[in-house]
Amino acid sequence: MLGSGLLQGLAVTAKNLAGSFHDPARYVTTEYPEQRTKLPENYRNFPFLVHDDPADPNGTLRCVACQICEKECPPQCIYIVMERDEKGKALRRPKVFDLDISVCISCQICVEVCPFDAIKMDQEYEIATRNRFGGLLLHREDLSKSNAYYHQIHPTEAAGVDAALAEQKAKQAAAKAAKAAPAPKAAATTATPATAATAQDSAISPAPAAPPPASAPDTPANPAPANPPPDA
Amino acid sequence: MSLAFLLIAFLTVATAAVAMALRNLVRSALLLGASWAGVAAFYLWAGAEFLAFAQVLVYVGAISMVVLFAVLLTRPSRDEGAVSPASAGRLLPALIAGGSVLGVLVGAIVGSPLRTAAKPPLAFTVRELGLQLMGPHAASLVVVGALLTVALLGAVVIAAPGRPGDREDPR
Amino acid sequence: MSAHPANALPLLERLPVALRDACTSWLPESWRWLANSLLSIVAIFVVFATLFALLTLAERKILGRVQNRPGPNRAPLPFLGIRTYGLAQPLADGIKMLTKEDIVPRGADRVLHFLAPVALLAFSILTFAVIPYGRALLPVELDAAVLYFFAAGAATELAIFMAGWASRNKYSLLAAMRALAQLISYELPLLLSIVPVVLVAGSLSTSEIVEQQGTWLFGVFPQWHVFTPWGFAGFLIFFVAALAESNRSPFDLPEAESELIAGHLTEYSGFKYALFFMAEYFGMCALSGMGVTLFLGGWQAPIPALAFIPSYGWFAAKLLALLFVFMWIRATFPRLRIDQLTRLAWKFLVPLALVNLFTAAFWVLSSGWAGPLAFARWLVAGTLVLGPFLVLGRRLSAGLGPRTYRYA
Amino acid sequence: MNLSPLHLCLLFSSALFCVGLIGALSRGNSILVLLGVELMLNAGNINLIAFWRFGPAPAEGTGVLFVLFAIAIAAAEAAVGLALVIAVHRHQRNIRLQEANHLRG
Repeated sequence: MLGSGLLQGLAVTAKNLAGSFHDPARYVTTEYPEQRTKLPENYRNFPFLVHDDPADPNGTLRCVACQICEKECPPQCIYIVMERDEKGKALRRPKVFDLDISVCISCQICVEVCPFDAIKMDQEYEIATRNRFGGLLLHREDLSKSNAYYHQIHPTEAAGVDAALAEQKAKQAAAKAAKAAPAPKAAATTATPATAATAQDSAISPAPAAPPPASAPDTPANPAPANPPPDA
Repeated sequence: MSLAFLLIAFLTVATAAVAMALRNLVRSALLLGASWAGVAAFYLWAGAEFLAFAQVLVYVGAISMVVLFAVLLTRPSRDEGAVSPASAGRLLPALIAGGSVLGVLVGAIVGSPLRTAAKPPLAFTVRELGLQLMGPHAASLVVVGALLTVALLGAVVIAAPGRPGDREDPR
Repeated sequence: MSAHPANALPLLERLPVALRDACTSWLPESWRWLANSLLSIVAIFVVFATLFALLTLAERKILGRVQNRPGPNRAPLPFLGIRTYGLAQPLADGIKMLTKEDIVPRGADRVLHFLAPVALLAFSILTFAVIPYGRALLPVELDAAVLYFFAAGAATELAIFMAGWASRNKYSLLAAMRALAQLISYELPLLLSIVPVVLVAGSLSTSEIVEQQGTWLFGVFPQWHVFTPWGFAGFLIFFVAALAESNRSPFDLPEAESELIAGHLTEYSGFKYALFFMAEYFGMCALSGMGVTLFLGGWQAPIPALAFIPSYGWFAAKLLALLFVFMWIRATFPRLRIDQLTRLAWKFLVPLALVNLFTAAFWVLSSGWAGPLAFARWLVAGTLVLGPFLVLGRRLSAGLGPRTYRYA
Repeated sequence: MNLSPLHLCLLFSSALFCVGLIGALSRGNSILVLLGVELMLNAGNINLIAFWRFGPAPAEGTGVLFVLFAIAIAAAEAAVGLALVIAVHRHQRNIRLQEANHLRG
C-alpha cells in the first residue's frame, strides 16, 4: 500500500532519534577537542627525528646528516646541512634539518631509506598555523622527538627497531671484542653492510661515516666504512 | 469622506498610471499587482470583506502570476523585458480619447444629484453571500464555473505548442 | 487581541489580553485601539521571531539526533563563555547573518532585490492575523478569515518571483519559475483540502471553526475534524500540501541546497537571506497553525479534564507537535524529483481532495444517522476515503517505482 | 459643490478607468493592452461596489455578487488573453499588436 514505506522510514528515524539519547552504541559522535579517539597504531602523517636522550634532544639525534633522505625525498621537502667544527671536519650530525610539511607527501620513503632509524613518521595532526609562509617549515628543534615518544605512538614498530638496534649493538660489541684479539677485517666482512652502518651509529663510539653515501647499497660496497674511524 | 479612502484611491490610481507608463514590463506587472491590491483595499474599506480577499487571491495571486509568466515567455531575447514606450503618434490620440472620456465621466458624475442612503448598518456576511450564491444565483454560479473550465481548457489549447503544422519557435 | 467578550473567562485564560489592556489603560480612549493593535502585532512578531530562532536550533538538534549526532551544542554565551547546550546558537547565527556583506549583483534590479525579502516576510506575517491562538486570543476577527489566510499566502508567490527576477541571474529566474510552479500546483490541493472543513463548519471564520470542534463524544473523545474519515484524509492532504507550500523537505526543490545552488535565493546574502529564511519558518508556523485550527481542534483541550490548562497552552502544544512532524519528515525523506512532485500534486492529491469533498458532503447529509446507521455512516465514509486512496496510490506507485536507466 | 462619498468613489473609478483606457490605447505591447483592459474592468467593479455600498439596498448584496462574477470572468479573460499572446508570440516572434495583422500564422 502506498505510504507503508513512508511509515517504515519514519519509524527508523524515530528509533534513531530516541536511541541516540539512551543507547551509547548509537551515539557515535566524538566531541573532538575534548574527546579524542585513539589513533590506529599505523597512522602516520609527517616525519620526525628520533633522539635518544630527552635531556639533550639535539645532541643525541640519531641522524648523522647523511642526506640519503634528502636525496630520496620525491617532493624534495628535506634540507640538511651537516654540522662541522672550526677545522671544517664533519661532525656527523645535522646543523640544519628542515622539513617543509606543506610539501611533504607522507610517502614514508625517507623512513625506509634511513640506515640509522633516525627518521620516523609522526602522528601529530594539529599542525594548523597562523603563519602562512614559514609556519609549516619545521626545523631540527621542532622535528626532534624522543624515543619514548616514538614508543608511545608506534609501540610495536618502536620495539622492533629497539630490538634490532640492541642486537646490532651487541654484535658490534662482539665484533669489537673479536677485533681486539684477531684480525679486524673478519668482523667487518661478517657484518652486513646496513647493520654495520647502523651499528656504528647506535654505538656511542664514533661511527665510520663514509662521507655522504649516495645510497644505502653503495655504502657496503665500499669497505672503508667497516674500518675503524678514519677521521673521528 | 475618510482619509483612508483618499489614500487608497490615490495609491491605486498612481500605481496604475506609473505601471502603464513604465518601459519595463515586469515592473509594470508588479506595480499593477499593487494597484489591484489597492482595489482590494477599497473593497475592504467599503465593507465587502469576502470580495477583497477574493480580489487578492485572484488578481494578486493568480492573474499577476499568469501575466508575469506570459511576460517572461514572450520576452524578446535582446533585452530584459523593456518595451518601447508609447510613441507620440499613439500617445496623443490616446490621451485625447482618455481625457475626453474622463471629462465626460467627471462632468456627468459631478453634475448628477446622487443621493446616498443614510449610513447603512453593513450586515452582509459571508454566510449571506453563500446563501445568495446557492439560492437565487445558483444558475449563474454554475454558468461561471462552466465558463472558467472552458476558458482554462481553451487557454491550454491555444497556448500549447506542438500541433504538427505549427512552426516551432525558431530560437 | 480580540473582539471576544473575554471578561467571562478565567484570569489565566485572558492573561495576555489583560496584560495588554493594563499597558494601554493610561491612553485616551480614542488612541487605545491603535495602541492595542500595535501591541498585538509586536507581541505576535516577538513570539514568532523567538519561535523561529528556537526552531532553527530545534531543527538542527533533531536532525542531529536522528543521525546520532548531538547537533549544535557549543555556542557559548557572549562574554561569559558558558556553554548552553546550543541555546546561544541562534544568537550566533543572527550576529553572523547581520554582519555579513550584503551583495547585490551588478545589473540587478536594486529596488526589487531589496523589496522581495521584505514583501515575503510581510505577507507571511499577515497570515498570523487570523489564527486563533487561544479562547481570547484572536488578533483579528474576520468573517472570511480562511479566505484571508490563503489570499495573504498567495501574495507570497509574487515576492518569490520578485526575488528570482531581480537577481538578474538566469538560474535564479528559472528556479523562481520552478518554485512558482510548485507553489501554484500545491495551492490547489491545499485549498481543496480545507473546503470540506468549511463545508461542515458552514463558516469561513476560524474562531467559529474552532468552537465547533469543542465537544466531546461520550465526554472523553474529542470531536476534532481530524477524527472523522474525511477530516483525516483532509488533514493528510493538507499536511502534504503544506509541506510543499512552505518549501519543506521532501518538497524543497526550490532551494535544494545540494543540487541547485539555492534557487531564487542564490544571489541573496546576509540579512536579506536571513529574512527569506525567517519568512520560510513563518510560513511553516502559519500553515501549521492553520492545520491545528482547522483539523486538530485549535485551542481545544483533548479531554475535558485537562481543560483547566489555558487554551493558548494547548494551541502551542499542538503547534509544536506539528512543527516537530515537519522536522521529523525532513530528517526522513529524500527530496523528490520535479516530475514526481507535480505528478503527486495533480494525479494524486487533487483527485483525492475532490473525492474527499464528496465524503464530507455525505458526512453532513448523514449527520442524523444514529445507532447501527452511525456504524454504516463510518463504513461508507471510510470506504469513500480509503478506496480512492488505494486506487490512486497504486497508479502513483507504478510511476514512482524503480527506474531503469538506459545509459547508466 | 458638495460631493457625497458616492461621488468620490465614482470619480476614483473613472480615473482608474481612464488610466486603463489610455494605457490600452497608447501601448503597442499586447500584454500591456490586456492589463489596461483589466484595469478598466476593475474600475467597473469599483462602481458596482460603490453603488452597492451607498445605494438604497446594501443588505441585498447584489453588487458583491456581480463583482464576484466579474472577477471570475476577468480571471478567465486574462487566462485566454495571455494564451493568445503566447500563441501570437509563437507565430511572429514578438507581441506588437501592429504586426499581428494576419489571420493565418
